[in-house]
Order: sequence, then structure tokens, then C-alpha cells
Amino acid sequence: MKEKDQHKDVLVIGAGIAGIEASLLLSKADRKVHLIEKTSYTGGTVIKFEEVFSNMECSTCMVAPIQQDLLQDKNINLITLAEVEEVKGSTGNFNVKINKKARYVDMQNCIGCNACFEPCPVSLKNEFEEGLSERKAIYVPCAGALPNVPMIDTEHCLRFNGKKDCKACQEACMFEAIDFNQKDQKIELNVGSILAATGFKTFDLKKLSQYGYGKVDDVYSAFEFERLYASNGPTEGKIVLKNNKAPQSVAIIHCAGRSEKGYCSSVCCMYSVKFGHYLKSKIPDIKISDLYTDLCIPGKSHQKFYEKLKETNVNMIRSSDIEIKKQGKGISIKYNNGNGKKDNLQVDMVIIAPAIEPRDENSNLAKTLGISVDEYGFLEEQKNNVSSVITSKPGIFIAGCVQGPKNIQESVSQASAAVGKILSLSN
Amino acid sequence: MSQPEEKNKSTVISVKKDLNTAIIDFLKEGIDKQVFDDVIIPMRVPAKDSFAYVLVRNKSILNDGFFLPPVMPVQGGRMVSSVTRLGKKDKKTAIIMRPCETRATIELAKLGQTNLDNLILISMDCPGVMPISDFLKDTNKQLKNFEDSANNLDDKIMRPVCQICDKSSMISGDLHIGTLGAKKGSFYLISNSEKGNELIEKMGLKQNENINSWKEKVKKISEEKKKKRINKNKELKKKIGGLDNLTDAFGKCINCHNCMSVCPVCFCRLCYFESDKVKQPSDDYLSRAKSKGSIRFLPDTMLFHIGRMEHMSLSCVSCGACEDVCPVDIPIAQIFTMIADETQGLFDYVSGRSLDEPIPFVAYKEEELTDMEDSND
Amino acid sequence: MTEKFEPRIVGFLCNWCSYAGADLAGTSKLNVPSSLTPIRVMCSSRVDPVLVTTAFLRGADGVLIAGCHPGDCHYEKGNYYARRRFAVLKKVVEGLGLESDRLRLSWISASEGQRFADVVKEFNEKVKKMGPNPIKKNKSL
Amino acid sequence: MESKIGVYICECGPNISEKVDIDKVIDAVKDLEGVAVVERYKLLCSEDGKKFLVEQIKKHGLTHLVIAACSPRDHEKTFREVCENAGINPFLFQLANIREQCAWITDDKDEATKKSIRLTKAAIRRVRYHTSLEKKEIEGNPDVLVIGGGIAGIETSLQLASPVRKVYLVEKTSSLGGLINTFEKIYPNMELGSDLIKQKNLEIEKNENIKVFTETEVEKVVGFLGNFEVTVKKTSQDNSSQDFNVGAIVLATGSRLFDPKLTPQYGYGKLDNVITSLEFEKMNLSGKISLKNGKSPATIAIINCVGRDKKGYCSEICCMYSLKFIRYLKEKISNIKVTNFYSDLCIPGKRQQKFYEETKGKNIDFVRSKDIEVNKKADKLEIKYKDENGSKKNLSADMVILAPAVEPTIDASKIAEITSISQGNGGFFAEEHEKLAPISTSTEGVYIAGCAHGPKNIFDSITQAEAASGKILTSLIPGRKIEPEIKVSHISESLCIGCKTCLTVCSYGAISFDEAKKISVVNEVICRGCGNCVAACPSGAANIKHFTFNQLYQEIMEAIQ
Repeated sequence: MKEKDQHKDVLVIGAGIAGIEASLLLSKADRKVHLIEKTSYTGGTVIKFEEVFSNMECSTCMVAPIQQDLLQDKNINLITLAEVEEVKGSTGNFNVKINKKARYVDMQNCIGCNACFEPCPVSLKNEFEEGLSERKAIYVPCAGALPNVPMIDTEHCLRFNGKKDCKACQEACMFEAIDFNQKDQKIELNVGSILAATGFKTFDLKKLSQYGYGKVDDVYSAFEFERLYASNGPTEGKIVLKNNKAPQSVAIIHCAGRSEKGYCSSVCCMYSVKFGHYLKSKIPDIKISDLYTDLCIPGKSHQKFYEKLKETNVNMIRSSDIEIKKQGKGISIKYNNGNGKKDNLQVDMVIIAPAIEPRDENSNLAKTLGISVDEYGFLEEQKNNVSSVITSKPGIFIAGCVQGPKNIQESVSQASAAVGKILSLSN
Repeated sequence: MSQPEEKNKSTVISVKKDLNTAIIDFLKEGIDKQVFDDVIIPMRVPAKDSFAYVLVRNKSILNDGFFLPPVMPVQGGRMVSSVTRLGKKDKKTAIIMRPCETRATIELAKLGQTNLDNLILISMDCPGVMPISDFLKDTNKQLKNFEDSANNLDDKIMRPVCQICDKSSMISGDLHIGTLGAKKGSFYLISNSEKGNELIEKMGLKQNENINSWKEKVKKISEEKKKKRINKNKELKKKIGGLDNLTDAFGKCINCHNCMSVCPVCFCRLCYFESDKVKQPSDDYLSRAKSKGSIRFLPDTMLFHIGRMEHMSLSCVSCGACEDVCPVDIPIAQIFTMIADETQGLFDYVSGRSLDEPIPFVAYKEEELTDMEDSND
Repeated sequence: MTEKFEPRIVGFLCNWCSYAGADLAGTSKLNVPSSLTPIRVMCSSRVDPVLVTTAFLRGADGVLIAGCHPGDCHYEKGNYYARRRFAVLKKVVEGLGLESDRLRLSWISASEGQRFADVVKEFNEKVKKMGPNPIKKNKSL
Repeated sequence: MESKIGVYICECGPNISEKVDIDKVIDAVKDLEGVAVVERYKLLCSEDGKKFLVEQIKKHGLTHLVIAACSPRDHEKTFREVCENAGINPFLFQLANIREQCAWITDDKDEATKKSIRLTKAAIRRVRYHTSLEKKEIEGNPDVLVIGGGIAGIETSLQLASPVRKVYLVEKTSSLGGLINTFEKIYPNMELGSDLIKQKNLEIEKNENIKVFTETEVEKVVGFLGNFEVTVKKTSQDNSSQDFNVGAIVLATGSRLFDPKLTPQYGYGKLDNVITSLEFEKMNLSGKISLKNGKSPATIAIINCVGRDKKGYCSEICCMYSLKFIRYLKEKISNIKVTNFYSDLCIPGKRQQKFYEETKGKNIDFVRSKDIEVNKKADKLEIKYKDENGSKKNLSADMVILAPAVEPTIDASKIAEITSISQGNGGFFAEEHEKLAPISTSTEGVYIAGCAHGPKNIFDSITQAEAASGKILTSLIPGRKIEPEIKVSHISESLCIGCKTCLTVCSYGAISFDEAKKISVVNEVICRGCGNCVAACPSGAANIKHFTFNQLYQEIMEAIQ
């Protein structure tokens, strides 16, 4: 195909760490980027973390600057609350239809003062906080979210679900930012290439009744625990039990759902070690037991991080057939230890590391993009090709956990790899 | 206090006439055997009322060498720096200085102000020096006076910082002339480096590893002085510590900056505190005078002294040069010593002890000084 | 002085972590004593001891230096050097018997809005107890 | 020219106007020196607000702009653009953060107002000391030097080479391909290694924009992003060096195996038929897996994690290639018995566990074990080990294959020095940032790809190669100039005495030493403007634009009023 009839613009799907990295790089190369994001905010999963392994850097400090760059970047057209509906054409010349939900808050007028939250009569569990705290029907997921512009949750807003002609938020806003008449939009874009970076979801622990998740108090999923530790989270970083006491003993269960999924999610061992560091930093004399199968800490920096935790004598138990039950005030864990003998453990809190799995919408997304998903449901890199970011369809690329479980570093590498591929298309 | 490791050589040199002559002969021999080409040594100035360092190429002039002069008109560190700052000497030069001067030289080498190539630094056990002002009252009498005290290891007449110097025999150069604990009519020549070893070999001196008598004596003295130093620091802090005492102590200061100009480790081309950075337009002074009622001129005297402590106390060798030249008798060397012990203590750093110890400002440990910060409590 | 003492605290905040943390305290509408005037620098390692001493000698009741937590420096290792310089500065001030408690070094991350508020509150209280910096009225300075 | 400062206070709707008595602020600052006009406005960041500001600047002929509004992190950029549009230098502007730092942190209006006054005055005092700063632009050479002709180096070269971008690929040995040359197959898809390398070699030959140097080493590198001067030298004949210029450098120098002789318990080098994984790959590739005595082995033991304790990291690939070896063996020696001694099975990612499941089976044992020892017993090898329960066991085998740790190549430290980057964990090249910048290094323009960065498999190496290309394609675009940071350090030639303190503390090698003048010099292209050198300089020779002593001093003086 000749250079001139090639579209240079790029569509990036997903404003998580991979999508952000890719967009900024492309912009740096003077490419126009349309970055579409399903939620109302950027940063994806990474902004849920307080710190990241293995240097325990503050995650917000790490990501906020590039989120700011993203918002101020003239080459990047960020479209939040949006999803791809249809993709036509071929590499160098894709026609994309996007469905953009109304935010009902004007991005230009809103200055992020949050005055609209307080008067809102509705309150419900905040999904971003894994339901550990409440939000209003008009809300931002967490303090410091970027863009710092709220959205109206039409499902719960009294006005939109027809319960009441409520204008509370509109009246509270001094900037005419709240616009109930906003409509969902169909946006049509022409781009030369497309990068899918829509991330992952975690395995539903309720499917594993033996872990007592959702039934037994103080049994948390890893991501709930991240928020529990987050200084901008529901407890401002205080690690507490339901009874508001600090736990004296915690068990971290690895590999939840591994056998169901048939692969190792590759990040759980490391973030479990990170949790160990979290816990020790807040409650130095806490007893930590890790129930794991195989310790997967590959690479040059990770074992060091693990050994540092080991010095604080964390109890590493190789185990199987784990069963978690409420017992008295605490939680009892039955398991088979490495030697196949039955054993058990009493703790105040349990943290479970669920497998990383594909998003439900992957298969649809794949269909829309005209590429395939692999046997696990992740978007598939082109078969018998050595590159992990190009797909069976020219001009369509993938990066981050949409392609398979990986850590931040690998996601970022893939993002710039995909950018490399995109830029060398017309090279 | 660093001691020569066993791998380093040491030897005994016998003294026929007196120590001074013995050292002169040693230097002559060194030139004859081409171990070095020239020497820098202290000499008495013709007017006899002071001493100066002299670079000597002509052997006969060596006879005027006067080691361990009673005063320190110029700090050896400054001198060596002025010779080598812009590049190494092409000829090999032996330099005999006091330990604090050698340490200043090492410190300046770390700061790129001295080039040690082709230099052989030789230090000597130092009895201290007397205040220049005292010496000038009656040079001949005071010289005699100094020599007697030196021989009896009596430091009453020495400068206050010398009286509390616990590093008066510290070896940080290539060689050290140890007189303490040496048998009558002899002194030790102790090597502290490859250069030193080489010199002892080339001069064909027979080696004698045993310098224990020197070590013991040195240990004893430095321990006594250390105790004294700690107490003196305490006393001084009582005397000048606290805002009011401090402003009194420095109230006399006339901003002549002599202390800075003679300081061996104050190596800046233009002192920060003489630069325009710290000067302000007059409205600044006026508004401050307004809010305060008055401000003192010349301004920022205290900033100058505290700032110098922040910049230089890590490298301070307590040589006392600053105090010697203070026209208004501020115990500046004692104050610097008190502060330097604090700041160097933070990193158990000893200025000029070894070339291998980086100045703490250019290094760090990931986990240190946690009592200085407050992280997540 | 009769009227109640409102300290004047100079706060050097690094752009990437601590200033962001301070902003988060604002956006979260937390109460922060207004005695601290934030001065933005790109890195805590820019904060020259002389700058701090100047503030102190000009009568600042407190000086706070805040930067990224060790290991998190946006410029790799700036805060490690900042910490050493601060340590020397503090020792000098302390060694001269001046009120070194008026100088403080804190690590505050971009997500620690609450911590920023707490640090300032705490420091403000401490300085209040200490009273005005006597240097303010010292004629011979 | 006398300065005319315009001061504009943003009401930010109720956010500031309700919490701060703006009129009081206006009164407090209107008479300050240099202040030409003070105004309040509903919302300065709005389109109308920006238009208003531009008009004001032009109308009053303002020289400086002070805005009291929100955090500079929100709108400094916005208002700098306003300055540019109004024709004043964007750095003659200062933003006072009276929203986040005043209005929003207290309910006491009086307090908020007082503090707002302080911050606004500080901004006014500061802005007087601002100087215009201009964007710099420098030419950048788009060509690239790739060091190492393994798969990472090959991929990088292929992706970067183009009519507008020459690639110099420098390889120590006599041929390209690196370790893969010795692999029969590549897991998990088990395609032929030879095919991959053949194909890649072909592509390289075809590509006239790649200049390959074999048996060549890099001698010298001087310069910075966009402007590196490189000297390479033939390893064979001496003094046959060659110079060329590039804009970026990719380090793809790969890895080598830990020497098992350093862990004598495995008997490597002493006992026959104890071989390393690489030796086994070669043997397998040669087509005949056989013992010293020529017989083919019936029982084989594979021992993982050799040297792991010594190195202190998991080498990531050993578990997987051990599985691959088992596949080789099953395929080539009927009813071979293989025992794989491992400590933790490390098979991360979506594809690898399946590979493991499909490798398990009859005559294949996986034994989790420790304290392994290999000795000779009769004409066989005896492996002593402790199993999971810590009970001593032993097993006899004809052949033992060791999977030693992956470590950096011998010349890693030399290359690190030449390119002035540092070596991190395990001696591998240190990335700029573990998470967000795994490909770049502390020397801008020098990138890492493949095992030079740390142990990794072929796919991850290739991803990194592509990523390095991505970085270069975005930062070095033919015909486009490089725009370095504007707020950088500067060292006064007349004040610097050459103590090199600044040079030592700089994280980016942005400061070099001029031996002739005996002073330190900042390379403004490399400097990132942290100001560390400024605080480090005892003589005040170093200063940083836009954060000068005097600018900060003005803020301090207002802060303590």
C-alpha cells in the first residue's frame, strides 16, 4: 500500500497503563491518537495500588504525572465511557464506530470541585473501592482520579431511573457543568491502526466455595486488600478487620482458580510478597502465612524482594486442598501441607490471590476487530509468529493483560513494542 | 585512627646530631638516589620572624630546612594545592608537613584541587603549634619555649585546637616520621602506601616491622586528647551555644573573611557568601529592618559562618589556621572543630583520613539517617 | 506579644510526590494549617542547605522539606542526597545550640494527602509550642 | 525596561470566591512594586477566561503575568500557552495556588484570605526575578547502533532499518543468531530454531540499510541522544578501528550460563556425562544424544536451579527448557526415563502450564528436591538429594543435565562503562525505571533489549527488541529536531573551581569535566532539571533556570512575613 493512502492516526482501546504508555509514545511521534476508555477515568488497575513491587514505589506518584501528560496532550483525544462498536476496513484504513455514553457532566465546564457529591441523595457501594466504601450516584471513583470530572450513574440516579425529579447536583454546581440532556453519542473515526489494551478481570472467588469468600468475614480478595491499604482508599490505609481491630495474623492464599484456568497468572506470588511488606510496614509484629503451590518469582529483581520479606520470618507453607471456615472469633484454614499431611491454621484475616482471567467482552472485541481469542479467552497474538503484539489481522495490535497475565513492566514493554510495530508499518 | 597495615613497610633511622639534621640528610640521600627530584619543606624566613614552605631543587639549600616550625603561617594543604591544582608535577617531589596539613591535602585531592601524582607526602608526629600572635611577641624566646614544650610533650603554650588534637600522629600520606616511642637517637619512618614502600626500598633502608612502641605511645596520647576534646567541645557549646551566646560570640565579627581565605579546605574560587547570590536589593534590607526594628550591617555575618560550616565542616581538619588569623579573637577553629566532630560523626567520616573515603556529600546509603527523616510512622 | 502566635512555616515540596500530596489534601478538602507556605521545587535535592538556613535566619518559625519516599525519587536518587545535606544542616544548627526542631524532613507521596495534612498539623503544633523563632527579634542579626 | 505585572485572581466559581475574600487580596497586592493591574475573573481556565487574559496582556502591555488560581499541576501549562498567544515569554509567569493550598484546606475564610495574600505576594515577588527562557532545538541523527547479534539485536535492527534510518549491527562472534543457533526447537510451539535464524539472516542480508559487523567490538562511545560518536574495532586483527555517528544505541548483548564448576556438588567438569543445558542443546542439535562411551543413555536426570542461591535470582527459563529437553528425549530415545529435579516450578503466563501438562507422562518424574549431590557410582552417576519431606533419597542415572543460572556476558561491565550506564541486580544492565521505563537507561538514547536486561525467553526478548524500536522511532524522527528540557542547570565558568561534586551527584551523566579549563560543564540536552547539582555546589557556580536562589528566596521572604 502506498504511503499516502495510509491513515496515520491510531485508535488505542483502554486507558490502563499499557494504553497510556502507547498513546504518549505515539503522540511523541507526532501521531494523532484516539484513546477510548470504558470507564470514566484513566489509569486502569494500576491506580488501585498503593505501591508496586519490587521497589515499593508509590503507584500514584508513578502514574499521576503520565496521566496528567495524557490529559494535556494535544495529540491525544481521550474518549471516556466509550466502547468500540464496529470496525471496518483494513490496515492503514480502518473505519471505527464508537459508542460513547453520556457522562452528564461537561468536561470543559467542570473544574473538579466535587460540590455536586454531597447533595446527591443516593448512596451505594463504590465498585472502584471493591464495595468497601460508598459513593453517590454522581461520583468520581476515588480522590485524585483523572480526569477529575464526575459522572452520573444513570442506573441509580433518582432522576434517570424516574423515581424523582431530582436536580440536587445541578443546583450545587456553579459552572453549569451538569447537563441532564447530554445524549449517548456514536462517534466515527478513521484510523490506520488499532491497539487493543483492555486489560483483564480477576477470577470470581465466589465460584470457589472452599475459600469461604463472601461468606466468612475478613476474607478479602487481593484487590479488596489493595484498597484497604491504599492511603486514598476507604480506610485511608489502615488495615483493619470488620470489628475495626488490627489483625494479628493473616493468611495469604495463592493460586486461587489456577487449576480451573489451567495456567499460572504469574503476578500473584509477587504481589503476595508485596502484601507481606504492606502488612509488616503497618503492623510490624503481625504473623503472616503464605499458602502457595510453587513460588513463581522469575527475573533479576524479584527473589531479592522475596528474601527481604523472609527476613521478617514470614511463614511460607506449600499446600493444597485449602478449606476456609469461620471459627469462633477467627478464621480456620485446613490444608494439606507439602508432605501431603493434613494441617490447619488460625488467622484473623485471609487474603486470596485470584487468577487473572480474560474480560468477558474479549470475545466480542475480538469479533469486532476481526481477530481471534486463544483457548483461554485472551486476545491472541498471531500464531507461529515470534511477536507477542501483532495479531492475525494486519494493523491490529495487542498489549498488556488483554494478551495474557503479566506485570506492569511487561505490559509497558508490550505497549512500546506495539508502538514500534505501528510506527514501522509506514517506515 | 588509621594505622599502617602490616603489608606496609617501616624502618628505623638513626639520628646522629639532631632530628632536623637527620631529616635533612635523609632528604639529601633521597635526591642522590633519585628517589625524588626535589622537596618542599618549611624554612625560617630570612628575617627570622616567621616560617615558609620552600620548594628546593638545590641540595645545599636543604640545610636551612626547619621541620615542625612553631607556627603555621600557611596551611600546607593550600600550598600543595597551589602547586598542583592545574596538573601533576612532572618531577617527583617529597613534601614534609604536619598531619593536619597532609589530611587537608588528601581532602583537597578528593575535591580535585590537588594532584597527588609524583608527590610523596611525608607527615611527622606533631606537638602542635603556637598562636602566631604569641610567637611574634618575642620570636627567639618563643622558639626556645616551643622546642622545650615540644620535647616534654607539653601543650600548654600551643593553640587551643592543638591541645585537643587527637590526630596529631595520624598517617594519611605516604610516609610518616614517628618520633614518639622511638629509642633515643632514632626515629621511625613508617610507610602508609605503595609509594612509601617503594621509597623505603629504593633508599635501601633495612625494614623493621616493629613500630609497636610508637603505636602504643600514639594510642595513649590520642586517647587522652580525645577525652579532652570531648570535654572542651562540651564546654564550648555551653559557652557559645544558643542564640544569644552565639550572636555574642560572632558579634565581634568584622566580615573580613580571613578565616575563609586561610582555610585549606575552603577551595572555592569565590566564596558563596561573597557572591551576589546572597546580596539583596536595598528594599529587601529595608523591609526586614521594618519588620524587625533593625538589622545589623554588614549583613548575613551569621549566615556566612553557619553556611561555611554546612559546606566545609565535613572536610575540616581542625588545623586552626582560621583562628590564628581572626583579628577579633573569635574561637572559630574551636567552634568548627566542635561542629565538624558532629557532622563528620554522622557518617563516621574523618576528613583526610584516606583517599578512598568519599566526602559524604557525594555518596549515600539507601538505608541511613532514619532519625533525621520521618517516613510513614 | 499579645495576639495569638501564628507560626510561619516554609514548606519546600518536591513537584512529583509531596506537592501532589499537598494538592490531594486540598482536593480531598482536608484541614491543613495555613501556617505553611508551600514552595514548589522539582526535587527535594534542589533544596540547598543555605536556602534553608537563610529562611531560618530570616525568622521562619519552621522549615519543612518534603520529597518522595526513599527509592521513589523521580530523579532516581535525589532524595538520598537531600537527606544527607539535611542531616549535616541539622547537625550544624543543633551543634550551635539553635532550635534544630524547627527544621524537618518528611517523605510524603502523591497519594498521601492525609499524611501531608497530618505532618503539617503535627509540625505546626510543635512550632506553636516552641513559640516564635527568637531570631526574628534578634538585633545583632 | 520597567516591569508591568498583571495579577489575575480566579474566582473558580464558588471554590475560591466563597472561601477567600478576593477583594482583600486585591487590596493587599495592588500597590506592590511593578504591579500594573489586578483583576478578578469568574473562571480563568475557561475559553472566555483565556481570551480575557490575552486581551488584558495586550491592552495593558504587560511584561509579566501572575495568576492566583488552582494548582500549577492543573493549569500551569494552560496559562503558559495564554502567555505565548499574547506574545510574552511563557516563563515570565507564575501561578499562585490559592485553591488547593488555601480555599480547600480550611473553613476559616480569614485564614484562607491571609494565606492567599501571602501566596499571591510571593508569586508577584518571584515573577519579578523570572527571565525569559527559550526552547532549544538540536539536530538528531536517526541512525542506530545495535550491540549484539542475537535474536534481540536482529529484531531491533530489522524493525528500525529503513531508507531514512541506517542500523549498525555489531556482533562479537563470527555469525549472527546468538544462542538460538544451538537450539533445535523453541518452546512452547516447538518450531525449528534453525528456520527462525535462517529466515532472520536472510532478511538481514536483504536489507541494505543494515550494516553488519561481525567479530567486532565497540571500543568507545561519546555523546548523547541524537549525537553519539561510536568507535568499533575488529576482534581479530588489532588497530583496525572504524568510527561512525548514531543517534541511539541498543544494548542486546545477551547472557551466558553460570559456571557449574563453582558449585562442585554437581560434579561438573569432574564427572563424565554431567553436562550443561547448552552442551545438551548442542549435542541434541548434532543429532546424537550419547554418553562419553558412545552408548545412548537410558536414564537421564535434569537438575534445575544450578547456582540460583549464588546468584540470588530465578533465571526464569530453566523450568521451561527442561520440559523442552524432555520432549527432545522422549522423541529421540524410546522408553527413556527422565527425572527432573526442581525446587519451584516456574512456568508463568498463559501458554506454559499447558506445555508442562502435555510433557508429563510415563517414565517422566518431577521431583521437588534440595541438597542435590552428584557422584560416580560404578559406570553410572548417582544423585543424592533430599525430597520434600527432607528425607534423604538417591537415584542413579546415565547422564545428568544441569540447568545453570543465566548471567550477564563477560563484557557487560565494559559495555556499561563505555555507554556510562549502571549495572543493577545480578550485574544485568539497569533500566531507567523498573516499571515505566524497562527499556531505557539512565543515559538517554541508550536502550536495553533481551537477556542483557535480565533472564528471559525468546518471546520476551523479542518484545523488548520491538519496544526498544518503539522508543527510538518516537524519539528520533528523521528531519525532526530534538527539544530538550528548558529548565536546566547551568554552571558559571567564572565561578566553578572544578571540585566535580556536581558531576558525581548527577544521575544522568549530564555534567562533564572540561580538562582544559578544569571546570564542570552541563550538557543541557541531557540535564533533566532536578537541581541536585545546584544544592551540591559549594561555590554557587551551579544554578538552575526558573528555580534560582533568588526566585526561591523571594518566595521564602513572603512566606515568613
